[in-house]
Amino acid sequence: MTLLDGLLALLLLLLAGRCVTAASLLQAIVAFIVLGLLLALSWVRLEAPDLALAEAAIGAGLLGVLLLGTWRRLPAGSGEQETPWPWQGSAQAIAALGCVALAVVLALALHETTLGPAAAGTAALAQLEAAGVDQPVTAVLLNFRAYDTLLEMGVLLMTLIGTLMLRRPLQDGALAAPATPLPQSLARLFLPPILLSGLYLVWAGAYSPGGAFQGGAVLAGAGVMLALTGLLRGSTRDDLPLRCLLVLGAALFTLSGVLLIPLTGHFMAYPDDLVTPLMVLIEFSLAISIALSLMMLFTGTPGLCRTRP
Amino acid sequence: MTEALPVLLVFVPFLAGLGQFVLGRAAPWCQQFVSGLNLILVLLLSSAVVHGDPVIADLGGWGEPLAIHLQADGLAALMLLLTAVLAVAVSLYAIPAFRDEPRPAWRFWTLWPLLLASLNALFLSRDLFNLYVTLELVTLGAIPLVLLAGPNKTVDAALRYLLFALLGSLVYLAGVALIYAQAGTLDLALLPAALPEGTLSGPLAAALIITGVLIKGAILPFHIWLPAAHGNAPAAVSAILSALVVKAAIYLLLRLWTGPLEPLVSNDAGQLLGALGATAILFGSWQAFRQSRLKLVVAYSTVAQLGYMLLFFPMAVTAAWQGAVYHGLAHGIAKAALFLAAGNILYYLGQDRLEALRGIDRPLAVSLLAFGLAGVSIMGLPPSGGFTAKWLLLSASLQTGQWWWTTVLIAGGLLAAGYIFRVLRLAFLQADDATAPHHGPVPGPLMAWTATALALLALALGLISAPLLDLLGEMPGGTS
Amino acid sequence: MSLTSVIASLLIAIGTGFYLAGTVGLLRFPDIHSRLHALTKADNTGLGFLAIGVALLSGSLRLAVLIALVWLLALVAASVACHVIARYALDKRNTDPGPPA
Amino acid sequence: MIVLVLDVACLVLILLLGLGLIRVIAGPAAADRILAIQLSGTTTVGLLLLLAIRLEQPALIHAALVFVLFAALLALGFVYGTEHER
Amino acid sequence: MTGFDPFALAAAGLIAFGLYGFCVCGHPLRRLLAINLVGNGVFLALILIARRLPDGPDPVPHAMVLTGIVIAVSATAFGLALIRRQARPEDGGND
Repeated sequence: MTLLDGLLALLLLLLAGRCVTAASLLQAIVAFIVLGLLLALSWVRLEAPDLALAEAAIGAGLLGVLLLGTWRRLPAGSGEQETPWPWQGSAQAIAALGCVALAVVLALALHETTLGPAAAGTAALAQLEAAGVDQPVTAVLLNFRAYDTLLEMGVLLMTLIGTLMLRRPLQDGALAAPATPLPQSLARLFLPPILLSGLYLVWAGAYSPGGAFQGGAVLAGAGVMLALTGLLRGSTRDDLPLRCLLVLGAALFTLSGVLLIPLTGHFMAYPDDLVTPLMVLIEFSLAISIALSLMMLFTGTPGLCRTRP
Repeated sequence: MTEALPVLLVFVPFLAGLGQFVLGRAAPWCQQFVSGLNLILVLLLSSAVVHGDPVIADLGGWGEPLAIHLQADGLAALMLLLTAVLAVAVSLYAIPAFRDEPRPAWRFWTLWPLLLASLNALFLSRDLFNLYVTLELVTLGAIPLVLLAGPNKTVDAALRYLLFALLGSLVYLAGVALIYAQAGTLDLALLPAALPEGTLSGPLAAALIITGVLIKGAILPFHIWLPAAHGNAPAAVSAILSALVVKAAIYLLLRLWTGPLEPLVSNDAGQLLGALGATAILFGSWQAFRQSRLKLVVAYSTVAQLGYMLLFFPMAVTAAWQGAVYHGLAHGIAKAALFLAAGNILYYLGQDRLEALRGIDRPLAVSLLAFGLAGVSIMGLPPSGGFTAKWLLLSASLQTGQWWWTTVLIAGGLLAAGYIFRVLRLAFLQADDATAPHHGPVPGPLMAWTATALALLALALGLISAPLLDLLGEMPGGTS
Repeated sequence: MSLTSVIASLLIAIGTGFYLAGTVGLLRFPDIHSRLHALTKADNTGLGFLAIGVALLSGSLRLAVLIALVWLLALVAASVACHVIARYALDKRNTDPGPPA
Repeated sequence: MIVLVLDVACLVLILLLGLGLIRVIAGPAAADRILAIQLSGTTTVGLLLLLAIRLEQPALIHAALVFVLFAALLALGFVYGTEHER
Repeated sequence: MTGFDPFALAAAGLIAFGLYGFCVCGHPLRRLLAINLVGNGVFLALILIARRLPDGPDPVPHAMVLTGIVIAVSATAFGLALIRRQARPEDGGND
């Protein structure tokens, strides 16, 4: 298995180098996507299956789809390795030297820190009983350090608003529906199992790898599949229910944190007998908001509607 | 009771932003209420801080190595105060400024309370990773605000801003990872004791964190994203960006340098930062002098003025500490006034090329007054807040025997006088009738007087420095 | 070593062999459509054998069903993917750099 | 014994992943590269199934499911893009 | 510790390649990819750091990575929207 690790690390480095130096933009993007896959595998090897799930779904999957979609809309030939400026040769050499030096120091530092205290982590594992969920990562995300997760939902909302501001007017009829019916019918067929597995991942987050982010990403993937096959499309009309669902996770999270202060004395603390149902409720509402946000980051439109056949 | 204040400071504006998003149309009055409430909460918090120990809120009640804490000490209280005052002014200013554009207005009134919440969260945070999240919140709230001036015009600036901001925060995060690896905790209060000495990763982590923050704060080699972003955003947004958003990064540097990074950094690193600051002062001022657009003059002035705050690091005595923080306050208020005044001029002229300024002294007398008064503080003339700050820095440089910073301070002041007077001179020149262009409406009293009020406040800061410096207190961990 | 594990090992070995064939095909075949053909070998058959072997080793019905689901989904996904890629290649016949305008 | 088989199979698959990268790099057409992504995806799914048994982490089968879904999405995303914006 | 963890090398290499790419690449999409490389390197490093606890991996860095991934991806999606807009500014639609 050490050999496997070594090979994985080697491939990671190769792909990273390729991603930076590839001649065409598409090559760089493809190298990046495959890098994401390998990264997820490495994280499996490093005892982080939750994160492998997240990386596969969000980091390599959704981001890969977005990258490829962006590539398609760039003018032909953009992003080729540019003609160098006169001083670029030496500048590149200096940058390369600096980065090699940094890599050596970083590797040494990481090597040096392979043993050390982890007070916070130990405390997290010790207090897991009280957190309301069995999965340590979920406990940290939703309970011990819930504040970070809440602010992260703010980040998601603000990038979504920013993306929507960049929208161009929609042109009706510009939808390039797939020329063959196969993807559409298979997407219809496979929507229920994908939705189910997404919901299962959210639910499973309480006791096994999974959680709001992974499940939300799978749900978003289902939505992206519908959008890509033309079953669902963006619309210019943004409606109230959709906006409510987008802020549902953050709002519920904040409100439960604030409203329970009289019971617990601390913001974002949960009373013992309510903690498990609250965690599940918050996890599902977060997953809904995350799924919709990621999907709309993909479509770039303020609304969604079904395509009339 | 006071423990609830930090929590409320973050979540009142946060929930207001969410509510505004759900509402789906602009509701400026809600924001006036929120910024007013925010100011009241900050005043309550400051009075609690000035009378005793820092106010601490333990989120989730999980105790020390694990939970995230919010903490308000003197430094945080001062920055919160600055934010709250500017929030009131900018919120008022934005009512008329965004009145005619319903959809951008909705976005502004959604993003602005969220950004306010993010800034409050950043100033209150006592956790290294939480600081990373708040840093991201602040920039990702700021960039869409830049886009409000029209996506086609600002997309380049926003993209460059985003790329640098993302890189900066990831470099910072790399440092945080190394710190966690050594200390096993992210709590700023526990870190100094928990960090082992004599490791390789310690200084490396410090270097990464400082570099990341410098990128976010647009300090000299990384300043190239700032002028375009600040120069093209709507005036109200430019004021927020220059006065608060970049300052948040410098604030973080001050906080970390005197806190967890203190055992890791050497005096040489301080000198290096000071040199960067000095170069930023001279280069930024010189660039400001050479610009041909008013808002770019003001934006480059920000590049320069941020440099003064870096002069704390080589000296590291209480006078320098007070000077740097006070400079942050004075510059924040004066720069917001400058940007709002420049926004008024842009509103009237429809453009901000310097040649077009001729003859605007009559219709825009109040805004020009604001520009001039704020300029006094930027130049550092008495009795302004800028003067107090520079005086403190000056005495620190004499106290530590590092006289060379004195020359930088004086040269920076002279250059600032140069670019401020260049603008004012043009504005008071007679317009030749031939060039009289088409003018927009004269900005209303709300727009003109918020700018002037801020400028007057910037002047008054020189007179009311005693209670504020009292609130700030001594340099943490300092001996002198 | 039990009979199950021998069979499972054999199945896994066969599956890996199909993967090998698929990869070599992807590398050696001259044009995109024959490469697609090679790819489906790995996708459908290789993963299939591998899945059956792993399901035998898992020793639980729930996991076996889940593994079967993975394989079924992979079959469909691969056929959709290859279908659209083949059509794309037919339509565009484009060569590398530059996205379609 | 069975551990050895699994280990060898994992190693072979990762080597094949590496070999497949040649197609990622060499192209020549855009579709070839996407094809290489597909193959990497399928190989990764196989690897995950093997690792799920080898490391006794049944959760990895879920990860494999997610991989399958997103590998197909990548192909769709490449061919159709988000066409309806323009 | 006997030898170098290969993943430590990979994490350092990813960060360094990313920084190099950010320095030398001109196209914003390439810079965005380079930034994501740095991010992936940092996440890998965090996961390595999480392995030091004797009883199971440390959940705190894992939570940090999950938060970091979501932030990085949403910011990258926003960046991609900016790049698309920059590439075709003439389509109007100033809203």
